[in-house]
Amino acid sequence: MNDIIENANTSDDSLLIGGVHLLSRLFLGTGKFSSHEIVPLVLEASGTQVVTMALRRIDWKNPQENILNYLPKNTILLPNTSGARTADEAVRIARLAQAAGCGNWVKIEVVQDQRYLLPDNWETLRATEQLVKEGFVVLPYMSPDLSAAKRLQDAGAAAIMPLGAPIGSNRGLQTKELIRILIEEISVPIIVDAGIGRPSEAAEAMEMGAAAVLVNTAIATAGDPVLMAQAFRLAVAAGRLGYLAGPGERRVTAEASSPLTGFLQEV
Amino acid sequence: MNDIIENANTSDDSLLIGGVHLLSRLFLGTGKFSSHEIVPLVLEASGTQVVTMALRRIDWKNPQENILNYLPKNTILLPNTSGARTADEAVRIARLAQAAGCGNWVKIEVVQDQRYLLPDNWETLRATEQLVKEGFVVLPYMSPDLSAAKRLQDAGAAAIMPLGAPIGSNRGLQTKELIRILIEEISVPIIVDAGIGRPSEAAEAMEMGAAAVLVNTAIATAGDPVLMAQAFRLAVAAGRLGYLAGPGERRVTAEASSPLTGFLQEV
Amino acid sequence: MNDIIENANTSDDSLLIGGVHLLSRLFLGTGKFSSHEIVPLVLEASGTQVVTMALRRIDWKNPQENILNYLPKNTILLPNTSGARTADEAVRIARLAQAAGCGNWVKIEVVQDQRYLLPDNWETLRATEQLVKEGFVVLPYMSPDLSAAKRLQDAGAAAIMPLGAPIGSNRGLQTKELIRILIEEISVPIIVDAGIGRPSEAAEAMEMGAAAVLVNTAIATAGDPVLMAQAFRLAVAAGRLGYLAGPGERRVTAEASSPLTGFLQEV
Amino acid sequence: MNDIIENANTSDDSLLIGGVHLLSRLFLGTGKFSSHEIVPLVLEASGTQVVTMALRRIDWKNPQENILNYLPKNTILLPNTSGARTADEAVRIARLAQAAGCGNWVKIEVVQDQRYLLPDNWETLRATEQLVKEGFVVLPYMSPDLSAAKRLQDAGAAAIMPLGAPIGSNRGLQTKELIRILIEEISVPIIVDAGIGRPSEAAEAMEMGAAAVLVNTAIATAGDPVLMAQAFRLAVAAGRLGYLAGPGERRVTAEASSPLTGFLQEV
Amino acid sequence: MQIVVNGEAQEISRECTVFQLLQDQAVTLIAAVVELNGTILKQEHWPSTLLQAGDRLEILVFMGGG
Amino acid sequence: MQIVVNGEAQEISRECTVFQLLQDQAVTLIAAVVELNGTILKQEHWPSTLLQAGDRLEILVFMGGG
Amino acid sequence: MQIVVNGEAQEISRECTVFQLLQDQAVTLIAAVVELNGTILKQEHWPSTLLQAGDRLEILVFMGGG
Amino acid sequence: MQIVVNGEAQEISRECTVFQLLQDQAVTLIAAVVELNGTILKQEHWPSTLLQAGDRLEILVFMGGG
Repeated sequence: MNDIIENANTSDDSLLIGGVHLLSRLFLGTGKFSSHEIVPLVLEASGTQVVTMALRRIDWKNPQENILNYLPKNTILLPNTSGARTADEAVRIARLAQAAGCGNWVKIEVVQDQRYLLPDNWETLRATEQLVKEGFVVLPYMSPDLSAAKRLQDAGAAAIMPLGAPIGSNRGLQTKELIRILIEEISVPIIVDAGIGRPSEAAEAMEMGAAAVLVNTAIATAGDPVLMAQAFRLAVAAGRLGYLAGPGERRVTAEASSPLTGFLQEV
Repeated sequence: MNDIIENANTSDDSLLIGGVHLLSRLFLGTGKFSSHEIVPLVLEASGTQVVTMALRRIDWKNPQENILNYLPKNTILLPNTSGARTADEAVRIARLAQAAGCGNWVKIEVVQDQRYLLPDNWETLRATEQLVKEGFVVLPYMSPDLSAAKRLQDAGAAAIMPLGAPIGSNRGLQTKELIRILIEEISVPIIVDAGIGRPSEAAEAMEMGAAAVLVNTAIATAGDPVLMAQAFRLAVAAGRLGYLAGPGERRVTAEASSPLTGFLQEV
Repeated sequence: MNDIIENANTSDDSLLIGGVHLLSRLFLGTGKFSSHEIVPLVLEASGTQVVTMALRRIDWKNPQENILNYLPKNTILLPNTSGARTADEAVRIARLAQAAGCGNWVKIEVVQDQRYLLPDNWETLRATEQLVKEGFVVLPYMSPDLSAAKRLQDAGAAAIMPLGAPIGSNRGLQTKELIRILIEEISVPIIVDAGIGRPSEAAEAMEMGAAAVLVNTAIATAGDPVLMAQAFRLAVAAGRLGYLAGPGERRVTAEASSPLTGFLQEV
Repeated sequence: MNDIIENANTSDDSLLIGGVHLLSRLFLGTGKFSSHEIVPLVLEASGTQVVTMALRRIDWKNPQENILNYLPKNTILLPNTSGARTADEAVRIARLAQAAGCGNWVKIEVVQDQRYLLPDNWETLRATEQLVKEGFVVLPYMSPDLSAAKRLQDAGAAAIMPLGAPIGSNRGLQTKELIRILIEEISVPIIVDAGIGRPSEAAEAMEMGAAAVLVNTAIATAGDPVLMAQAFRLAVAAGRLGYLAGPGERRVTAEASSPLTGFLQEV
Repeated sequence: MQIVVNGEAQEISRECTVFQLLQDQAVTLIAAVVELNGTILKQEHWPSTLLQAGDRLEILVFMGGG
Repeated sequence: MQIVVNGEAQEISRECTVFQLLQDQAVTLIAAVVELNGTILKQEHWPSTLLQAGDRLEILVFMGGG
Repeated sequence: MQIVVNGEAQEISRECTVFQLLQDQAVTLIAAVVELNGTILKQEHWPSTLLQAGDRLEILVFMGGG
Repeated sequence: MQIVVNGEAQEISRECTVFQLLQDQAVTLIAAVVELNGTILKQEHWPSTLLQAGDRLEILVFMGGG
């Protein structure tokens, strides 16, 4: 198999973001896992190189472990700004994360809607503009809309992360048509974030030409998260290879796989 | 990666058909390739163990090469009965194939409809009954219908191969609901044959609990068949692992991946 | 509105079955209603001309009312053979229904599977052959499969009634692709029976070229069955008109509805 | 039928926009028709009360007829701002249209993207804010996004018009999930504009709870536009009634429509 | 005297016609279908048909169905 | 005397009113919208409005649109 | 002497074995399947099998198929 | 002496450094992020930073997130 994943992961086909050549196109979230201990096993199985986490006030009465202590040293940290309802709050979280030694990558996540946790494209754009100025590598989570994506791109976003379905819904590519258009019209990498619930959905996103996918709930809520992480690793590589290989035409009617001459009809 | 494919392919998870423990759940068709020479490269890349081919009258004026000469020795041969319009013709082809040293596996394919190449479940059942009596390992290609599948199972079919969409259409799991029911209600392995056009579709079939998939056109008509064969190899393993891992629940609304307590709201 | 429904229901566009020109293409089932009393109101609202019912042993201790007493005199009765597990039982029910003065129309329904209530195409064919011989107008409920539909047609079925989804599931046209092919390849009327849960799904079936639809659960389980019956009446007429009007092409990209010259660009 | 459409169109169920109680929930566009002469016939058949048109420089060399001369006096005019690439251009068009005696309704349409004609939600918001201040009844065409819709609502939009698919594509409700969320979370009427290509798709939008639909290409490019207009009239009424009637539950497995006791099993 | 109605043994008085039997259960009012020893018994023959010991009677009715 | 109509320079006779200009093109019959030097010119003022050299005239019309 | 190969009449010399016939077409190299008068003829018997006038020969080969 | 930790008033002894405060809660072990009166306080400055009455301290930590 190695050679195969090579094909998918050689530097020839690496994904360039923030000056880094990524070989894995599977980003992982670390939320909702049953314990901190399982996280490194999941990351290992997934082959991911980019991992997201959140920043929160410590529970002063009984302080919990810091998730960072469970992340392999070589992983790229992608702190998110979850909890932020405005651009200003997102900017503040980004700065704190950087100060905490997380590096300069940040996933912008600005949400007011508490039912579907849909991002606010306006505040997301404002936060992106500010943080790009401050030298961050900004990956905004957004509601798929071409005009918003173009503005984020113009603002200097390193990649655009449209949602496939509401966070944690495991409902896959509900916004497929809009994502397809973003992939076609936007030049920075499109990373499908939120909603992907099955390996096949990750593969489909990659076949459509997505640069990568970010998965969390689908793995964290699986019966066997480590096995599911492996599944997504293979699915993302499969979808990418399928995209590179160039799928055949779809046809309404049938086209014989075997020679159409009957067997002994002529007799 | 090897360890991962192990997980998918250990004997613990092998697929038992005709007394053989298969480690690969990807069956391959050999039709429509640009040349015989590419076939062994595709098979190698796919990791398949079961390969289909067709039997036809030789072109007496300029005899073409026999496809068998291009198949690795250790592959299981699954000659199909394409060209047959009746059970009797299918039985005759099966016997000839066996006499030709192809072993005793056979894919029953009885078709009258020339537009969609949809199989005739009645003739398919008759051919299955006869060939099972003669000791063949019979894998009938069929139009997904529970009553037909139950009869094929009772007749001794080693596996049932419902179509996802018309042969060569590359349109995927158009009959998903009926296949889902077959997987639930039929105890012999369900192998999705025909129609699968994308790696993601193969992965989805496996996630649904299909035992394997048979792919031909999707690989043969790809821009780079060898790369596409690799893509399907990974996709089938991914879908199988996803099935074994147990996917999480789908939800209408969102479920936060990050702690829902706001960031510094309390201030 | 009348003129519109005229267009959909004029004899020019009537549906000919068993020598009768039907103006309404909505068949109704009478099961699952909260009371007998609501049935005539629903039928009236639906504008239906063909109604199904079932035959059962009377509850000898406390005999219930006969549904027939609630059906308008001019409706065509289409007794089903529900409860039958074999062709013989179906034939017996058909004869009893006819003897009971229900006329000579019958909906063949032969089911063994108790989980999805999927019909047995084999037994259905046998019953169809026998009852056609006896002069019945036979409408077989079947699992969509081209080879089975062709046999039913050859056996003299007056129409073919493939399922869209399991009975009572309200899940619509899950078998759309197979139904589309039946409409294309079969010359007798195709009537989509079972599964339709929304007016829009009935309209879609008609747009595809279905001759009619049979609806029961979607109306019986609606919050307001009479209003839902009206909705289906309009939806079936809408879908039929859409089919007759000839829908426009689907396009991947946009095509301006307004003149593409900018407004004052030239300034 | 009249009574039925009554049910759908009584003032009890009228749609209130800009102080007007609309009985028809089908808005019509007037673009792409083969001739001006057919337009009044289509409007008549559709039963619409609200009609859109565009404003353009006259072709000075050979002046064409004004579409207004073909619209029944009692229709509400909804001039669009197509051709506008910025909020300012949209505002200018709106003012000219009003000055031309079109009343004070306006459909905001601001587009830069020429391939998919997707609206610019930012410029659309700015134009909406300005025109509401000037007393217009503003109906913005927008790319479905909750944060944009909330801002448009707060800005005083009389209704929100998200696209189902690119203008003129006839591909239906590609953005279904986002529209579903808008209907749930936004209090002003949601009118699905653009993309609807089949009567069944209009019915589905209404069943989802859309307040109305705006259709143009589907009717203008139909083989028989007048017949298709009738089809959409019925479909919109059907979908609305279906929504009001309250559809039944969807189920994975079957639920018998006929009594489940076998026929004579007990014998 | 014993007969079998819808699969269950039942004791009835001598000289009882099908019509009388059904009338006792008010079944006459609801247009039932009657099968006597495996053959349909038309409604007009109910009054004139005397039940015999051991007769097998099936009484069926139409119910709502899809 | 020169004016600009819909962005194109055009030579017209002196003493020409907007109404006359439009009449020559039969535009008067089709309910056009007229903008004179950036401001709307109501239809009732067309006859009384004399065109001046350098006037910028926009003549617009409603077309089918979605 | 005439035989029928794959449905077409063909003239061959006397004393011709199946092996020789196939060799002439280089078919021997490509593992074909041979049916002689309706029954399979194993490859090992090709050299020893003399063709008779009127023999019906089917020569089949495996091709790519799905 | 009173300070505010994560929005809640808290009584602490004089001469207490940030490091000591955190140590009491074993927070020193878990790589927390500290904001003192609105500005980040680097870890190396914890031991040398004496808390003043009225200081507003925010102590944050990274948690699993998507």
